[in-house]
Amino acid sequence: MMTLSEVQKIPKVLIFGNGPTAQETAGQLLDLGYEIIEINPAEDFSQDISCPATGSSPVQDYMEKWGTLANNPRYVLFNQTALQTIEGFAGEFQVRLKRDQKEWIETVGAIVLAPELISTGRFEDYALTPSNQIMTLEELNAAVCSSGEGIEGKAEKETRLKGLTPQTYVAFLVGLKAEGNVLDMARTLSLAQELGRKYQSQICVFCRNVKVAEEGLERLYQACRDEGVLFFKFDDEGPEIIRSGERVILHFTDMVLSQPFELVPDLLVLDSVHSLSEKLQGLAVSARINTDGNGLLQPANVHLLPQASNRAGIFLAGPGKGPLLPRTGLEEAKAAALMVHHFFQGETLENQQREVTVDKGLCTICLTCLRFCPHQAIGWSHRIFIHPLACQRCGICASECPMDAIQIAGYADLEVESKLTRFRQKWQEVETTQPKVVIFGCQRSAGVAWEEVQRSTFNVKGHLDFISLPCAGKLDPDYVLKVLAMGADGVVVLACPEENCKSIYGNTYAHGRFEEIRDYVEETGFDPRRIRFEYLSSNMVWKLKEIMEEWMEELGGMINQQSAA
Amino acid sequence: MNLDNPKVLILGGGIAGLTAALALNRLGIPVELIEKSEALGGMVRSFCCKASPVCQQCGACLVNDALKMLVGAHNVDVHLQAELKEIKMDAKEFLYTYSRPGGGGEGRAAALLLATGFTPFRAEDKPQYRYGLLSNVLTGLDLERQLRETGKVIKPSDQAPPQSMAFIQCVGSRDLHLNHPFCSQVCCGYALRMANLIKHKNPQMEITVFYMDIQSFGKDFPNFLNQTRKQIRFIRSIPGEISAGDQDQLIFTFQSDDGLTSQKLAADLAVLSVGMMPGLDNPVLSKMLGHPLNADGFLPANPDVSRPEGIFSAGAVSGPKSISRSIAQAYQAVEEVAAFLSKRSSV
Amino acid sequence: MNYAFFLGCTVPVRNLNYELSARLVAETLGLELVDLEDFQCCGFPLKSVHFFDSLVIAARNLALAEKAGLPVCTLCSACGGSLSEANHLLRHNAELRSQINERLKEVGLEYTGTGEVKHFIRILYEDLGLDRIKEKITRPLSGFTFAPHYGCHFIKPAEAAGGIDPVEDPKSLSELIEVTGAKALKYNTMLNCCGGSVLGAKEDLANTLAGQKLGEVNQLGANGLIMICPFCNVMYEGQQKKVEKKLEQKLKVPVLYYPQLLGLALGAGPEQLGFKLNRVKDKDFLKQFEKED
Amino acid sequence: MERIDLKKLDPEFKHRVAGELGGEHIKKCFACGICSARCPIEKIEPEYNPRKIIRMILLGLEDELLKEEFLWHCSTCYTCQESCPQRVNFTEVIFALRNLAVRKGLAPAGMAAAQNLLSQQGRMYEVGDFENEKRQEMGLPKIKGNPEDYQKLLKK
Repeated sequence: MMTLSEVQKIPKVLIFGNGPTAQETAGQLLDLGYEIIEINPAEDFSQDISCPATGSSPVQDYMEKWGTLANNPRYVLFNQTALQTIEGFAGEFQVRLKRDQKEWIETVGAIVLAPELISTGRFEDYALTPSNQIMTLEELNAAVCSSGEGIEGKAEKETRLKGLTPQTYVAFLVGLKAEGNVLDMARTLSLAQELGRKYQSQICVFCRNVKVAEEGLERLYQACRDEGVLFFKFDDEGPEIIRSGERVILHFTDMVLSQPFELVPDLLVLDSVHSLSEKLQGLAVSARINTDGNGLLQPANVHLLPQASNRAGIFLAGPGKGPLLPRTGLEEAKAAALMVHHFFQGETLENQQREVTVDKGLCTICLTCLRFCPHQAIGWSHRIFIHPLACQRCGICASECPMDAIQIAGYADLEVESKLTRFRQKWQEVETTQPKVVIFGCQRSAGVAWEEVQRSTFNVKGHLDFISLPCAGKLDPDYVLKVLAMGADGVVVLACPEENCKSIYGNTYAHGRFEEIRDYVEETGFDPRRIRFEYLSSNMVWKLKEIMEEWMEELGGMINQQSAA
Repeated sequence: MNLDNPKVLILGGGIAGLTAALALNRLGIPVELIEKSEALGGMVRSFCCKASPVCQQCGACLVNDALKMLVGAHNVDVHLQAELKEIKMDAKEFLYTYSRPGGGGEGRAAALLLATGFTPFRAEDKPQYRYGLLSNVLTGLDLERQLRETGKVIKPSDQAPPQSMAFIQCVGSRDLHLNHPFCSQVCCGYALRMANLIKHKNPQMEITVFYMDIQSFGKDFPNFLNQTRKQIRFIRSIPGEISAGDQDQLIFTFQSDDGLTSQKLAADLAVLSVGMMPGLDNPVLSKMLGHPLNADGFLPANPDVSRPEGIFSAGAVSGPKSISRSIAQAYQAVEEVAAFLSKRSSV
Repeated sequence: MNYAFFLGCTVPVRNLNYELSARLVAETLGLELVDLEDFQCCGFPLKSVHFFDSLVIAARNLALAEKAGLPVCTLCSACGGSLSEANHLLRHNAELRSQINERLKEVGLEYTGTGEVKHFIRILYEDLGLDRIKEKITRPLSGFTFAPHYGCHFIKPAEAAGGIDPVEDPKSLSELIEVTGAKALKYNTMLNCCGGSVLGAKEDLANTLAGQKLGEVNQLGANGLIMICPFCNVMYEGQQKKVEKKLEQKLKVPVLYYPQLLGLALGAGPEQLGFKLNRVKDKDFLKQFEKED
Repeated sequence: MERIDLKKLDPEFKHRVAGELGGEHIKKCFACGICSARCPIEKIEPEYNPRKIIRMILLGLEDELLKEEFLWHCSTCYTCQESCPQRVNFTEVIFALRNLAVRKGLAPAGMAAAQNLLSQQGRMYEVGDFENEKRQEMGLPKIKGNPEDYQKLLKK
C-alpha cells in the first residue's frame, strides 16, 4: 500500500452540474475556504428553483449569492463543457474536460456530481406529438414561470397558453405510465393552482397516487381541491387516448362513481421520463461509479447515505440521484459540502488508518485484486498499489488474491490463524461433549449483534467464539477448513443482507465462497448441516439467539449421534 | 470554552443527533449531547430490519453504525436522562443548565443543534379503531418492536401467528379534523416494507393495505411497488372503524373501491400506520429559545423562518422525515455550523 | 340555577309524560324551569327547506332567552341541536349574524350570542352533578338494568354540542342511570341512530334502523330503553309494533324517559310521572312503586 | 352506462354548493371513503352513498343528483361529519343540497307542508283549547300560541 505520506489531497474541488444544487455546493465550499472548478454542461444554470417554490426558500437570496460566485478568486466556471473521463484516486483525480474542440486535464482532490435531470416528454408512451395543445410539465412550468417575469422569449411561450380562456379544460397526465414522484406532483399542483386562478380554467389531474410526502404539499393539494381542481385516480395506466384529427379525446372511468367519462381537454400536459444525460451515464460506467436500477446516481445502498458514491472522494448530490424538490437539492448540496470538508480536513476514521500491505514477493500482478475491488482503490504502475485514501479496508481483494499476497492489519491471515489455535487449546483443556462452534461475521452487522448478545442473558448450548471480519467478503475458504480441521464441530458465517453491504458485494461473495466450502466438505463425508450461512443485520439479534439456542442444540444432537455411531 | 475551540450543544440523541455529533467530532469540534431518555438511538432503536431477504433501504441498521462509531469519538460527551433547564444567549454564546438524576450541569456553547425528534401519533385519539380496547389492533411502532425483538408476528390475544392482517394508512396524518394537515412521509415506507418482510416470512399470510395515495420512498420505487402489488392486496379506501368479530378477529368496515357499496373485511390483526407528530417538548423549547413553531407544531428549519442566530436543527424536530433525510439534514446542519463558526471566528 | 324551559313542538302536545316527569325531577332537585310563553318551534324542520330561515327562527328563540337573561334548557335533542348549532354558527360568523339580526328587527328582537343552550340531561350531569343527585335518591332501583339511548344530536356535532361526551364513547347518560342504583347496559348498537328524521321520507328505512337497536335490547332483556328525546321515542315506542312486523319477531322493550326513571328513584310514583301515557310498559316493574302511594 | 362528456357538466356546481349555508367545505373531500363506511343508512340502502354524492357534486352532476329521492334519506346522525378527516361537514352539505332541491321544486311533498305550518302557526303541532285542557288536567301550564312573529319572519 502506498503510505499516507506518498499521497496528497489537492485542495481543489471539481463540481459538475447545471442547476441550483451545483451552485449551492460551490457556494458552501467557497465559504469553507476551498478552491472550486465548476463545470456546467449547459449554457447557463437552470432557474427552476423559483417555481414551484413549494415550502418557502428565499429565492432572491440564493440568486444573489450565486450571482457573486464569479467574483470569488477561488472560483472558476467552465460552461458548455463536457466531463470526458476521471482517472486517479481520491485526493488526486485527473479529470479530462472538453469545451468546443479544446480538451484539457484538471487535477483535483474531490469531485461532486450534481447534475440536473434530462426530462423527455412521454409523447411516445401516449402516441402523441407535441403541439400548442399538448406540452410537457417542464414546458408548461417554464412558460408559466417566465410569463411572470420579463425574460425574452416570453412572447413565444405566452402564445402557447393563449388558448386558455375561462371555462377551458386543462388535463394533467402525471405518474400514470410509470409510478409518479414528488417533483412532478409538486409542479402539477402549483401549476394547476396558478392556471386555475389566472385563466379560471377547470383543471383535471389524472394520476395513480397524489404524491404529498414533502413539507407543504398536503396543504397545496388541499388548496387545489378548494379552488376546484378535480383529481381522477387510477390503479393502472389511466385514460385511454383516442385521436380524431386534431382532437385528443380521453376515455376513462371515474373510480369513485364507477362511471365512464370522456374529456377533450383544451390543453393536455404530460409528464416526462427523467434520466441522466447519455454523456454522464457513459462517464459513470467508465469511472466505475455505481448507479441504481434506473441508471440514476447512487445505488440503493443505505451505507452511502447521504451523498457518498462507491468511490472515495467522489460525491453525489441533487436530482441526479432521482427527481426531488429544488429545496431538497439545496439540502443535499450542503450535506455534500460537509462530506467534502470531512474528506479534506476530517479526522481519518479509525478503520481507515489500518495498514493494508501487498507482499511484492508473492504478488504476480494478475490484477485479480484490481478487478474485484468494489471501490476502485487499486492501481498498478510497475507494481500493484492500494491507494490508502480510496481503500475502505473491506478485504475482498485479500481473500480473492490467489497468492494471499494482501494482508490487512488486524485481520491478517496469521492473526486469524493465531485466534484459531487459541480456540483449539481452549477446547482441548475443557473436556465437554457440548458442540464447539466458531462464527465468522462482518464487524458492521454480526459484530454489533454479537456484542449486544454478550451484554444480555441467554443460554447457549455449547462453546461459541466469534471472529470479526472487516467485511464478510474477507472470508477466506481456508479459514473454515482450518477451524474444522482444528476440531470445531460447527462453523457459522454471517454477512449483511443483500444490497446492505458497504462494500457492495462483500456479502454475496461470502455466500458464494460458503457454497464452495460446503461442496468441499460434503465430498469428505462431513455433515454439511454443521456449517451454516446467514444474512444478518446489526438489529437482528433475535436471529443470532435463534442460531445459538436452537441450532447449537441440533448440532449437539448431531455430534453425540455421530460419536455414538 | 475559549472562542477558538467553540463547543456545540446538541439536544437529542436519536439518529439525527448522533449523526451530527459524529460529523462535528470528525471536524474536531467538541460536542455536548443531552438526551432525555436513558439510552441513545432514539426511535430508530426500536425499528426492525426489513430485509426480505434483500435490504429494503429502511436505514434502521444505521443507528447501530453510529453508536459503534460513537465509542471512538472522544470529544463527544453525552448526558443521558438529561433535560435542558434554561438557556440564555449572550455575547455570541449560549449559557445553559441541564438537570439529570443525581445533579445536572451547565455549560457554554457557540452553537445549538436541535435534534429532539417527534412523537408517534396516539392511536387512542382515533377511538373508532379501538386501539387499547381490542388487543389485536397494533400500531406500526408496536409491529416494529415485535419484529425487532422476536423476528415474528403474533396476535397479542393468544400469542399465535395470525393468518391475515391489514394495515390502515394515514392514521393521524392528513387529518384536518385533528389539525394535522400534513403527510407523515414515512408510514407508506414502513408499512409496505414490513408487509413485504412478513409475506417473505409467512408466504401464506393474507395482507391487505388500506390507503389513499401510496407515497414514493427509497430508490427504484416504481419497481418496488410493482413487486409489492403482486403479493399484497391494496384497497384505495380508509376503513371507517374496526369492530370485534368472532374468535378475536377484527372486522374492518370500508367503502369498496371497485363497487359502490361499503364492505366488511375480517382479519386476525390490524396495524394502524400512525404518523409523526410534533415532539411533546416543542412548545417548551420554542418558548425557551424564542424559536417560532410552524402551523403543524414543529420547529421549522427552512431559512426564511426567523430564529435566533446560532440555532440549527436536524431530523424530525422540524417536520416528519425518513431516516435517510434525517441523516442528510444532520450533515446539512453540521455544514451550516462549520460555516457559521468559521465566519464567526474570522470576524 | 334557573333556566328558560324550551319545550319545542312535540313535547307539550305528544309527550306530556316527558314534560311532567322533567318538571317533577327539576323541582325535587332544586332546578327552576322558567316558562317563556313566546318560545315556539326551534327551526329544525325548516333546516332542510331553507337553512337561513331555520337560523332566523332559532335566533329568535335564543334572543328571547337572552332578553330573559336565562340559559336555555331543552328536553328534545333535535331542538337542543338546532339551537346550539345556530348559537355556535352565529357566534363565529359575524356577517351571518348581522343578516339574521336584520330579519329579527321586524319582530323587535336582537341576537347577541351571550346565551347558552343545554339539554336537560346535560344540566343534570354537568350543572347539578351526580353527587347532588345521589343525595336525593330515596329508592335506589338496584337489581334492574336499563339500556341508555344517547341519540345523535345530544352529543353531535361535537363542535356545537359543547363536547359533553366523547362522541365514540359517551358516558353521561350511563352514569346518570347508574346514579339511580340501576345498572346501565353497554351494548353494540348503543350509539345507533333512531332514524327519526327519515320517518317522514321513508318509513321502512327508519323502521329497519330502529329495529337494529330494538332487536338487540330485546334479546339482551333489559328492563327498559331510556329515552332523552321525543323524536327517538317516536321510533322506539311509537313504531315498535311496526318494527316487530318488519323483524318478524316478538318485541317487548319497555320505553321510558330518563326523568321518569330518575323520578321513581327520587320517590315519586308512576302516576305522578305520567307512566299511563307510556305505551310499552313493564307492568310488574312499575307495580312495586304503586302500592306505596 | 353510457359515457358522460365532462364538458357537458357544470363545473360551477361545486362552487355553488360551497356558496350555500352548510356547503362551504364540500371541495375539501379527498374521497377516503370513511363517511360511506360509517353511514348507517348506506348499510341498509346502498343507493345512499355519501362519497358518491360528494363526487357527483364535484363533477357537476347537478340535475342527476338533486332529483334523487335518497337525498332525503339521510338520518342527520352526524357520524360522517364527526369522522371526516377533511372536515367536509357532509351532514350540513346534505341540508344545503336539500335547500337547492327545494328551490328547484324537487323536494318531496311533506317538506313544503312544514314551511306552511310554521309560517301560519309557528308550531309543527296545533295547540288549541283541547290540548291546553289536557295539559291543565295533568297540572301543566297553558301554551300560548304566538304565530304573528313567525308570520312576519317567514313571509315569502
